[in-house]
Amino acid sequence: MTESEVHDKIITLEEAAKLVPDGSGLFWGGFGYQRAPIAFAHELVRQKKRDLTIYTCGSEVDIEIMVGAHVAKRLEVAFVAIEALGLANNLRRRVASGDVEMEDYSNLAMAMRFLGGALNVPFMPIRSLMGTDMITKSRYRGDKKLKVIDDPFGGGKVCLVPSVQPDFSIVHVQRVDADGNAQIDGIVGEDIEGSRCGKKLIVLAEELVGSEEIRHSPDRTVIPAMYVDHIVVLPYAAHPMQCHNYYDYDLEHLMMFHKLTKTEEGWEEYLNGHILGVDDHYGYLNMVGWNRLHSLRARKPWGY
Amino acid sequence: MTESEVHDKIITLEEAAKLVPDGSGLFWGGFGYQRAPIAFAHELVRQKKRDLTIYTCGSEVDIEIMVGAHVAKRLEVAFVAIEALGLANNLRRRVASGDVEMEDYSNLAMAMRFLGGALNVPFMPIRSLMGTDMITKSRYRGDKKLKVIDDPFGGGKVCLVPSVQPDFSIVHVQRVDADGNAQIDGIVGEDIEGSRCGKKLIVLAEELVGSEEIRHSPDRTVIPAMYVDHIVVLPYAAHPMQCHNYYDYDLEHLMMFHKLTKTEEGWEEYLNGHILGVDDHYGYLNMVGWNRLHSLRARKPWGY
Amino acid sequence: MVEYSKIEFLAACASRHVRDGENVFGGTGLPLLAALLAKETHAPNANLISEAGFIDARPKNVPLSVADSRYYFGCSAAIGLIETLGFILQAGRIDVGFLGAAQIDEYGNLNTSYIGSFEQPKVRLPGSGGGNDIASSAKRLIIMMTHDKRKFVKKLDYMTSPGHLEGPGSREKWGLIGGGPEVVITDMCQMDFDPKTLKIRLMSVHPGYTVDDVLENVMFDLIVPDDVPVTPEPTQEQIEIMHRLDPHGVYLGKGE
Amino acid sequence: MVEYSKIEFLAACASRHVRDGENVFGGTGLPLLAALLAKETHAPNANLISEAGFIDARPKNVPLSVADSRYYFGCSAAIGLIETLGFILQAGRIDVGFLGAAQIDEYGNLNTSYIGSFEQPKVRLPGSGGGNDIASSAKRLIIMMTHDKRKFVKKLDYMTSPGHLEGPGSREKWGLIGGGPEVVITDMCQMDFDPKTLKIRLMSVHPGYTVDDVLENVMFDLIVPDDVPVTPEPTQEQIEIMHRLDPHGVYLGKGE
Repeated sequence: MTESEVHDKIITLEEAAKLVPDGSGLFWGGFGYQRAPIAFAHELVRQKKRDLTIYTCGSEVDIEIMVGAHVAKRLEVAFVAIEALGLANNLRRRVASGDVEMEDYSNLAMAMRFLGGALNVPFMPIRSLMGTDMITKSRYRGDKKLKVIDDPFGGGKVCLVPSVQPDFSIVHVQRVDADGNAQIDGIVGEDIEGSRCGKKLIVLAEELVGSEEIRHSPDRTVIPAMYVDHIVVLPYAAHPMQCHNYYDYDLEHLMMFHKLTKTEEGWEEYLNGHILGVDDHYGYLNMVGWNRLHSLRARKPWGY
Repeated sequence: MTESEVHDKIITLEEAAKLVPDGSGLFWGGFGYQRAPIAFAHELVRQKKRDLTIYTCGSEVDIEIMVGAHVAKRLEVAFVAIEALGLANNLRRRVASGDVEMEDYSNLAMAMRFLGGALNVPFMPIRSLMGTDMITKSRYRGDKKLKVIDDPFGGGKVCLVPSVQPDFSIVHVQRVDADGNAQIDGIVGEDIEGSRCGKKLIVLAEELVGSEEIRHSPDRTVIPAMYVDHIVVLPYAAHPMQCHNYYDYDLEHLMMFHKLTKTEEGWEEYLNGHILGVDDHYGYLNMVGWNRLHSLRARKPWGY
Repeated sequence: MVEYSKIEFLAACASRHVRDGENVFGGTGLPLLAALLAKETHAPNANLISEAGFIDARPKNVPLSVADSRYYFGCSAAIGLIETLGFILQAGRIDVGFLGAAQIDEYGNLNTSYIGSFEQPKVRLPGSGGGNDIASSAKRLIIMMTHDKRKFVKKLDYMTSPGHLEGPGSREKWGLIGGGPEVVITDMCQMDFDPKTLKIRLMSVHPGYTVDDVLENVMFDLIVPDDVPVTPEPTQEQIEIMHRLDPHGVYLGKGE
Repeated sequence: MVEYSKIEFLAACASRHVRDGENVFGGTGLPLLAALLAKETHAPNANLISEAGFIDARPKNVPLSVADSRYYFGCSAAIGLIETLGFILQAGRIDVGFLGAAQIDEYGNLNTSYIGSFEQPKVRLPGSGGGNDIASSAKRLIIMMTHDKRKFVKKLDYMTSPGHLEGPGSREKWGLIGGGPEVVITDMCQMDFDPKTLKIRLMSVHPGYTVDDVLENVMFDLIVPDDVPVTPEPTQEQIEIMHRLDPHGVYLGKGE
């Protein structure tokens, strides 16, 4: 690739979201409060995407936003709630109404499905799920949800979970160079496997750094450029969640969000104010306010 | 554990090798010229161990030493040679005479066998080996070498390789703290999976560092203490191979080694001189000479 | 006499089930507080692990999320889910895991997924997360629940995580490597499991409650031994340590 | 006229098969030199990968081992085998891999394991290493061998790595995701594969050799097209770059 082709990897959030057709399947990065690609969820909502399937282990505010705004139709996940605060209210309403269908797995099962997808093999064996309704009940995958087999080497029962190779992987990282080499600080959750399992990978990064910075510590690169199709550079892309070494979560905002989602009206207020009511991610950040954002900045040596 | 119990993890090379009974199976760390646990191979020879089975992807001088000295009887490996120099002469003679039995896999197959062992599942699926004699011919595992099955999810043929959980894992790292938290610089080869698949893990480290050093950069810890049963701290434990950021390989010594192994007499000269002719690892280093060892020290920023 | 809140009581009670040197899945909330309290008292070498990837964590501030950066500072390794749930948990290296649930049955099987029928769920709960994995593979399971009669059911609406399944031999049949639930701690009592039948059994009642209080608040047949002791109260030291660990009352509550 | 050694000729010849922007498994020895030469000339954006874990390597000194620290300095990522052989290769992301062999048959199948019978091997060779994986999953395979009649056999003593197996359809039958061998480069000629039969075919002969020389030095039926060109010679620029890359003659040889 020439220098200009390399730089073509860097696109805007709007351009990135436009690449995702209705009906796509997305691996969704981040885990719990850490590195959630909230800005990408917002933009999918602004562009009125429909019928997406989301694959992840555990996500929280981002899933609430995507099911609340009717962007995500199906979820293959292990966990959705707002940890420490309570149930995922939007999801609860959307599941009760039948608007959203969920296929239930455990965290290990989903992580192994991404590992299998990254390795390009059809399934992965696990020792979880067995004996429970996770085996016997399926929402829509039917007999493609999983298989319990007898180990052909004679080791008893084992559960095979099908690999996932979704249309896109969406992953949020701390820093990236213009080629796409990405480094993550702190835990990786399931993002190593998840970033490699999608047919296209879009990386959201807090910071663009020089190639020398990456190549100075190549054993810290967790996503080599060769996997990366598109790069979006954005500050505070995970707000109100956290990004290790960059900023802490915004507990006040989170509590406000969770409280509003308790009713459909409250959720619509948040949706129309914070997501549809702004032009873009910077509009959202302006609304949150830079004083507040700066107050969340991580301090050394704690990283939060 | 109390402070004294923690420190009990640190033992001598002699004590570590004594833990390995004849007939044991060992995951053998390092890859190619990098971080080969040569000092451990030497001590197994000095203690006249017999009938070991070695599991690794690709090893070189260490395998030559262990098959040459009749310590290793079986190998489940992908590659043995001295890269850039030529065939593994000792192995060639031992295989021709029937003294050593090899069960052949590819690098990916072995790495996946270690991954399966680390995950405590009975097998892992791969797309390699198929169509070749790697599938049809087995030296001693028979129908436990691997299985070709039809993917139960309908994706065609897939090869299942059996997981390995050997009695010991032997891994060489750059630095470790007294608890056993180990960090590796540069490539890890198959040592992440290999260090987790053995029933007991013995870590050889070039350097003992304070716990604060490790806990200052926990996302660089590749082997957490909870996996580590014993620690051996030794300088130049990989000589004549290399240890990234610590020392380069000793090409002159390697060439001498490879040349001597061309005949059984030459090999015995090396064995009796460099391994059996010294009391311990420091005896070997004295024989190699500290001038030479110091000249191999890695320089920044190259790491070799 | 020591004064304590209900939450302090539960955390202290749970912390006694953590033994020194054990590998503990901490999670967040009360279990985390219990594990941290154990580390500060009788189990200084407990190895606190968060499924998000933190190993041997020693958080200075209580984390709100299993992935919270508060877990990072001072930990010995920060990796990911394949590490914690695969290499560590599934390989049988976790001694004790904590779980909560919306429903539990008499074999300690847990529902954290749906209230109502699977086909037409009334309430979608958080789901398994790592819960099914922990229940399948941890050596011991400590279950913490608020005591509400509707949660202690004869039949789960959905079985998310395995307890003792259908009793003796059924975990083995499925090859589950963990030992299953050991104790259930509620705000009324502690329950364990009868070794022969693997059915739930009253272990102790908390100060202020009676055996009858408990029996009125479960919908299954609870085994009641002849002798049901009173659960020990927290010590002043435990209370003080908890408040040092959670100075802002994130879990302990501000007013208590 | 450009002066060149046999090794320089082969490296230059092989380098022409690497295209710009491709993901290349470099290995060591001649293939590595060829890949580095390609990067310095027509393929500056080739992504050089070593199966040990180095990605986008730009070594200042030529490595002796696939795990050599010389691969580290300047690379963009240093990981491990599951990454390179699993996530990258098995997922179909490698465009071109280089392999050598002790024996090759007319479908490009390779032996790097045993000479003699499997039951009573005369010579133990290095084995597969990553060879079988690369031959199974790389999009294209470039095979480099010294030309010795005993190596170009009708039947392999042992098939380590798949070429086109038994011809059309047989790679598909086993679900191999790679395209199989594209070219075989020896010190006498280049060979490719007839698209219909997938049998080996003469492509060009090196300066100084004839078609008959080649035919006398293979033990199988080699397809010979009507027109067999002479393999292009290296340029002066290529020679100079090679000597800059390998100033100590590690691969080029000291005297040449």
